[in-house]
Amino acid sequence: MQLIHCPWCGPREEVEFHYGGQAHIAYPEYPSALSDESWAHYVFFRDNTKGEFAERWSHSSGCRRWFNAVRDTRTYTFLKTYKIGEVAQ
Amino acid sequence: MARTLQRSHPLQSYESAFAALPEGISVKAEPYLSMTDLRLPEDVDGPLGKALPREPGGWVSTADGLIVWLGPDEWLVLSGSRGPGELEADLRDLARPNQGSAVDVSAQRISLRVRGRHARDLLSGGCSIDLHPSVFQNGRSAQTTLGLTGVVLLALGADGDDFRILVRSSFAGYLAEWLVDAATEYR
Amino acid sequence: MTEQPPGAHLPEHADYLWRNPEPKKSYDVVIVGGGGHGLATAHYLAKNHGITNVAVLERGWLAGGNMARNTTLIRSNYLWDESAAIYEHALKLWEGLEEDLDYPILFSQRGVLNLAHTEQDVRDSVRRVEANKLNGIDAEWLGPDEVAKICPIVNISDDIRYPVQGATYQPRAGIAKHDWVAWGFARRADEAGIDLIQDCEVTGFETDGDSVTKVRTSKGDIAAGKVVLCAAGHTSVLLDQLGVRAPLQSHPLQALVSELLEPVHPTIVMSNAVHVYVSQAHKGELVMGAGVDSYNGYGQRGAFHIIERQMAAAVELFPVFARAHLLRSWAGIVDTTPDASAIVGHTPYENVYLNCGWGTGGFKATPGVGWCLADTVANDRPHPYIAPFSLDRFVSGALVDEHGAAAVAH
Amino acid sequence: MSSERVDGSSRVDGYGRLDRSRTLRFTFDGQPYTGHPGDTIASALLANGVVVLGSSVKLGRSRGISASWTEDATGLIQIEEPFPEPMLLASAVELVDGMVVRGLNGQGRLAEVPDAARYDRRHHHVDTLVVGAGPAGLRAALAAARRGERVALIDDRPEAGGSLTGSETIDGRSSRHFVASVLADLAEYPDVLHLQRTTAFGHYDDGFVLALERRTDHLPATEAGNRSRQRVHRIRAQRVVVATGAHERPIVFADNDRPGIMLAASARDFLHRYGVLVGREVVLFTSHDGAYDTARDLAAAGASVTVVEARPQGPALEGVRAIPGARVIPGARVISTLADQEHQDGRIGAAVVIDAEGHEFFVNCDALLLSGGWNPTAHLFSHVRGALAYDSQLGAFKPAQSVPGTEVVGAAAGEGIQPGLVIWRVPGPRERQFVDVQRDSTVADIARAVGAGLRSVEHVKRYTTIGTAHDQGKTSGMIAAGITAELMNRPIEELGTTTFRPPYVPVAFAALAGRERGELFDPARKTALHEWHVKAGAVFEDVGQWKRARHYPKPGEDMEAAVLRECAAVRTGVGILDGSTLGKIDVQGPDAPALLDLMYTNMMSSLKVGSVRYGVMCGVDGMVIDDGTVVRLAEDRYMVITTTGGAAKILDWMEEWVQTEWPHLKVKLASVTEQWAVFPVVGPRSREVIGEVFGDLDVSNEAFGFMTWRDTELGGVPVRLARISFSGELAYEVNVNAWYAEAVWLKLLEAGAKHNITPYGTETMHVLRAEKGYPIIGQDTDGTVTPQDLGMGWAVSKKKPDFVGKRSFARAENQNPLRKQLVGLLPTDESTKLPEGSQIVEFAADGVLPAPPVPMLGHVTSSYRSAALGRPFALALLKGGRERIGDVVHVPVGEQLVAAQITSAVLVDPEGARRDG
Ligand SMILES: Cc1cc2nc3c(=O)[nH]c(=O)nc-3n(C[C@H](O)[C@H](O)[C@H](O)COP(=O)(O)OP(=O)(O)OC[C@H]3O[C@@H](n4cnc5c(N)ncnc54)[C@H](O)[C@@H]3O)c2cc1C
Ligand SMILES: NC(=O)c1ccc[n+]([C@@H]2O[C@H](COP(=O)([O-])OP(=O)(O)OC[C@H]3O[C@@H](n4cnc5c(N)ncnc54)[C@H](O)[C@@H]3O)[C@@H](O)[C@H]2O)c1
Ligand SMILES: Cc1cc2nc3c(=O)[nH]c(=O)nc-3n(C[C@H](O)[C@H](O)[C@H](O)COP(=O)(O)O)c2cc1C
Ligand SMILES: [Zn+2]
Repeated sequence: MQLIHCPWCGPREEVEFHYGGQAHIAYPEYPSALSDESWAHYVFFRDNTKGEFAERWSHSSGCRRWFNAVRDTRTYTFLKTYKIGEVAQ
Repeated sequence: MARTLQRSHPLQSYESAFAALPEGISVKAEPYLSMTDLRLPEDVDGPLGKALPREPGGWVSTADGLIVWLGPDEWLVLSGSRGPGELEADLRDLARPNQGSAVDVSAQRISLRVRGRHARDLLSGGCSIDLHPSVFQNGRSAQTTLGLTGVVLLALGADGDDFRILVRSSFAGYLAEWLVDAATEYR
Repeated sequence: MTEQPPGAHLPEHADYLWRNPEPKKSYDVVIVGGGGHGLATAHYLAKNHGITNVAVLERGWLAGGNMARNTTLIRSNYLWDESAAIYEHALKLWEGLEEDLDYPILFSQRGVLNLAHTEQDVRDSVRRVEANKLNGIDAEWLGPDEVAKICPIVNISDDIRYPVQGATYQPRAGIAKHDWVAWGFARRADEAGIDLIQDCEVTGFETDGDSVTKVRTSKGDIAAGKVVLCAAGHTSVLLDQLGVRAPLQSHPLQALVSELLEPVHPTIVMSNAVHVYVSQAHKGELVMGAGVDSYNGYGQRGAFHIIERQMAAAVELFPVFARAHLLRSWAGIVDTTPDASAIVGHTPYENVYLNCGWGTGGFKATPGVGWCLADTVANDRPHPYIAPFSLDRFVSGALVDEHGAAAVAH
Repeated sequence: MSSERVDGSSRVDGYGRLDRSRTLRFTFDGQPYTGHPGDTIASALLANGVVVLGSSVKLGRSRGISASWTEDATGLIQIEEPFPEPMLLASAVELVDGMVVRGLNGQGRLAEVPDAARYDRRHHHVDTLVVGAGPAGLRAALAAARRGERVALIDDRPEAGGSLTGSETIDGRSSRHFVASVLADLAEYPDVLHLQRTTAFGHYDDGFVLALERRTDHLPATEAGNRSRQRVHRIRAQRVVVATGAHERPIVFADNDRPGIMLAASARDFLHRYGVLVGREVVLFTSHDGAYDTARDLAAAGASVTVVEARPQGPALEGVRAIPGARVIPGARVISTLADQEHQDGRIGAAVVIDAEGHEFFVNCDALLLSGGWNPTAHLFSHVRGALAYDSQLGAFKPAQSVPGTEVVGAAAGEGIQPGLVIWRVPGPRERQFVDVQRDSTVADIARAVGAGLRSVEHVKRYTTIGTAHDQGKTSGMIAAGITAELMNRPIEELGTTTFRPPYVPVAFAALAGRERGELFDPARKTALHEWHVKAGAVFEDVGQWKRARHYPKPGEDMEAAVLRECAAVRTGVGILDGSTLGKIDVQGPDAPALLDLMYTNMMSSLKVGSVRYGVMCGVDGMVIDDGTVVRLAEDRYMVITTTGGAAKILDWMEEWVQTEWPHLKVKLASVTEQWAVFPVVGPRSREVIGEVFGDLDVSNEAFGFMTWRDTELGGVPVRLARISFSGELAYEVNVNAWYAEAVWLKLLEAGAKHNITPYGTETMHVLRAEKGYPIIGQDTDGTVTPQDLGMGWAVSKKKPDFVGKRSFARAENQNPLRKQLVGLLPTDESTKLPEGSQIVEFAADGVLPAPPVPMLGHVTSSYRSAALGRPFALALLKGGRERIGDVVHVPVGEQLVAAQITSAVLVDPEGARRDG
């Protein structure tokens, strides 16, 4: 039951948000140039960090903006949320 | 072109249920409003840019309606006087050169007015944001959930007893049902 | 004094379960993770292959992970041949497990109903039932009236939001007493001379080329001929240390129980669309669960709105539950995969075996996967039932996708 | 204070806060009793001399009331009237007139009739939430209010004051005055919410506390009105003050489970709150000074009190010696109990005491009160991962660190609890020493667990079931840990405790469900024409959250007949469908073509303004996730149509790419699903209907070709028409602002009347599209199907360098010739309708299904009777299907094997001759 800080709307209940998994995974520039294995890693493999984890969220029931967050997966505490394109300090 | 077609409202059949609500709660379906979803880059300026509420969660009134902040580059523009197509066309002319967009969404949502001394209580039964008048006062808005549906909620007045709710038309029946049911408490 | 309620008299526990040995310097096989899967693997290594120089290393208390937390549903009515084969193998083992372990596990084959609420649910259900039958698995499609015959408290009326259109039924499905299952396996493994070592966290590995030589633990280094990873939700943490990637995401999965009630619920009911599943355990408590919390988490706890929604579903489907009480809620950490099927078998390290990704549904597989994994380790080739569940499938694309067409995965 | 026993009961005059002028009637186990407003069932039963309530779950031993509030482990009852509710605590249920109550033997019983009570929720936002209105909580709340904060103060008992009974003094005044004056002060602050009968049952992250308010059960039926029975308060607080007090701890000895054995402070509570003297001859067994108040007060109320004090000496001993009517036996212990001879129901008759010299003797008693110390009630602190540490002075675990946003005060923090001698149990026969009295778990059970090799309290809990009952070990948890540590010879701080988990007290399922029941369980989405469909007698189908008209049966028609009629009407005349649920997304901006080229497998940038194109979308894994038409409205504007079920998902999916992956693309998306009502007018006569309604428009094939669209107007309202066909027939899709949905629909029906225009539902739509081999995503696909599998290789661009999913098509598995492909199936008997979902196997020449496992070739995804074909047909996903056209396979249906021939998926009008009319 986290209170998640949307970078625009401010703190809102977790139920207003949609989880988007690991952040900062770029779509490969030339997918066709990738081996089957590298492609599979892009499609299916994500880090599963125990600890601080950069991930994407969308304020789906609010402003509909995607943003990034750093959250501790042990405690679920949000350490930071930041807009797409920004970097977590 | 004179309009000869009749409009029909998704909550037509709720008129009597709304009328029979207990004292302290009033719910009214508001008349048809033209609405356009306006997108402009965050940094856009110019006359339109200046008229837009910039702060997240705000709305302002305009000569013929109001403008609600929906996102950092998104607004809902409501007009009581311009027709849906006209409003979209006007705004699209402004948006296009700025690489923005304007989409007629007049029938996408309907507007309800919820008022009365129990109004805030009633809404806090299904809305998780802080509706206290010190926080959510005239000029504030929020896109959030009410019961199990998404809404755009506008605070009117200073006393925390006057709200406008914009809800997707297909969910309007659910929301009406939800409000009427919530009001049972005050009967 | 009054007559005692049904379920009040459960069998007694054994007076002896296991030793608490200090780890030896070296073992032929080191199993990381003392949950159901690790313990079952140990048992079958000893029983089927005579391999007993084995240690099971458990970071906390034995079977205190998902094994202690799961809602104990056992069934084999999965859609795809690959899944049906391993789960049915497991179910057959369950049917003889009490004898094999010489320990009461309260395996009760009371049947499972998977409710269908929409036309698409019905199609998917029939598809699964027909596939089950062709795979030799007991399965039936039942209409709403037949559902009510088996479980009279299900609301089959038309005036609910998502009326019950029917259900699949697997009569041989059931529940078992999770802790006792673990203890039964542990006791047998201990009896065979296998060392069960608790409070012993594996913190890293020593490698030599493409084999692991030692595991590093909170109780010192332990040399290992072969290493079997059975760490469920924590598998990624271990794989990270080996530099191996697997497509796993660990999520909280919650469950809850009511107080003890007189028998009201004779079977197991699962509903995908109205999202809840329920059985009544032997003592009389209703045991319930739903889906995972959305985000990754290692916290063994989840958010309450998930439980509220599940309670709404429960009361909708079982109106008599209105005044049952939520007594306790808790969560486990389940490791999910992109195709909702497990990952079992070899790793890039020649002597490291992987068993993970069982997500929300691996309890029922416990004896089956233990059996096949022991066979795989002993013979160093994938047992045919686990071969389809290799890590490679994510590269080749030969997924075993149990998402779309199958029921909730518990 | 002098006091008289009220005749025939244990009620004493001059005590309690009951309205004794009024009498309430109730029955317990069939016997009529009376009580007063303010009573709990426990106090009323005790007042009537009812001591035995039920029996224990495993051993069938008698059970009574062991505490005056929710820490009671044994006083379980079943309410039968006013409405059946299982397993409540007699101590925590307020008495109302007419109640029917019975005792329990360990299991509750659910009602057989539906619960008509209402339950609801409220959200609150406060600066400070104080849980517990004892002295600590009252002070905290008042301080916060005075700072000008928004405050909530909640407490689970009917009255504020917590452990204060009124007989003690605070700041020189009677504590009752103190409570009243704080409450009066608080009432002056508009932003203070004060709720009694409200239990905080769970504490979650970021200051989120859930609390259950019991609102009506204590009221006579006439006063409850329309108030919800129970309410879940969801409180977000900047700061949570846990002021929940402490639970008294018993001491374990043989036969410590008898009715009449009770926590000491509870006996005091029964006296001061309810005027009930729990015994005339009372033994109090304690090891700390804190329990002496009980001795003093009970003696003053007329009981004879024997204090069995475990400590051999201490300064307070003199104090207790001075209590008139009390005697003290220092350095002594209760080692077991004897049953009362007269009642023969297992209740206490005597305590067996061993004194400092080792002499054993009986002390007759009708109540044995225990106090081994106090355990801070730290549940709400633990819920948010607050660590507890063992305090050897208290013999209890208490909050050990600070958790941001949470403060623990008062007895919950261990404050004000007087230290004493910590004893968990006295020596004696372990199998008769109960630790969890509700679960019948004894010291012997713990010993067996330890002997079996268990070394963790968690294992001991699961082996013995201690702490898993209704009370969740509120009083037994600590002694279980203490005794386990003793038996293992390990320090208790190393062993720790088991985990506290929500809820703090049991909460009814219905309370958590709140108003999300029946119609409000999940929103039903309705189109603008919903009321019309209802009036037309439509049978509805749930598609996602939408209610869609499935068919419109005429009197006497079943679905099959209705659908055959509707299908025939469309293929021979004209039909009309409400297709408004289709997802619609407005895509605008100079990069709109570029975005759609990336999202769709086929090329959308080359689509001409004025035209429409069918498209398929895949996930990155190359599997089809949605399909639909794309309308090019302008160079920089498209309308994307998605499936009904896919609408929200696809908008999110596209937004995700735009916002996170390609933010440089100048393109904006907006949902217009409800903006547009959509009515396909379909069939050979559709041109005439459309031509008549939209007289200004040239609807000829030359002027208005297939897969193009035109803007027009009707009655002053703009209307967009598109030549799109999902049936293979000549068809016009009418799109209009949903305000005018009904008006336009009625115009179309009016104009169509002479052609017998037939409204048709989703079922007919499905048949018509299946006859043409058009798949429904989600029905004919299941997340494992590629466009190529569907025979839509033509919709996969070879020219585009990339689009989402493209790379996955090159994976090994996608080249597998045995991938399942969409084909048609015609049952060779021309009469069997294959059930959807049926599996397909190889043709068995002998007509007998081989023994399992039987290899499966695929399954039937769609199956209908066709009016056009005059026979049933099906679509199927079949291994290597397209190579096998012409083969005959078998489909097991019930006990039969039905032969079916594999055909192309397109069965009606394969040349496409009909679409232009
Ligand atoms: C709430 C819930 C309900 C469920 N319901 C069902 C159901 O109804 N039916 C069903 O079939 N399945 C169900 N499951 C899933 C099932 O519980 C799991 O799939 C299964 O238990 C996983 O295997 P396991 O028993 O070996 O895992 P676990 O019991 O989790 O064992 C893994 C062990 O590894 C240990 N470990 C981790 N890291 C290390 C390390 N570094 N060193 C040493 N030890 C380590 C852990 O402490 C743990 O004890 C449910 C799960 C949950 C959480
Ligand atoms: N003599 C002793 O050894 C001893 C022992 C314990 C306490 N005390 C004294 O008793 C007083 C305790 O005062 P206090 O204010 O800390 O506690 P308290 O026991 O007076 O008040 C706590 C209140 O919180 C309520 N409560 C508990 N859990 C709740 C929940 N989850 N939701 C809602 N309400 C809940 C309780 O029912 C009670 O009304 C102090 O004066 C202390 O010195 C003395
Ligand atoms: C099938 C099953 C039945 C359970 N029944 C009870 C029960 O009757 N009472 C109880 O307090 N806990 C019950 N539990 C929950 C455990 O007490 C405990 O919460 C769970 O094992 C997780 O451990 P944790 O809460 O210590 O993290 C049950 C758990 C399972 C898996
Ligand atoms: Zn936002």
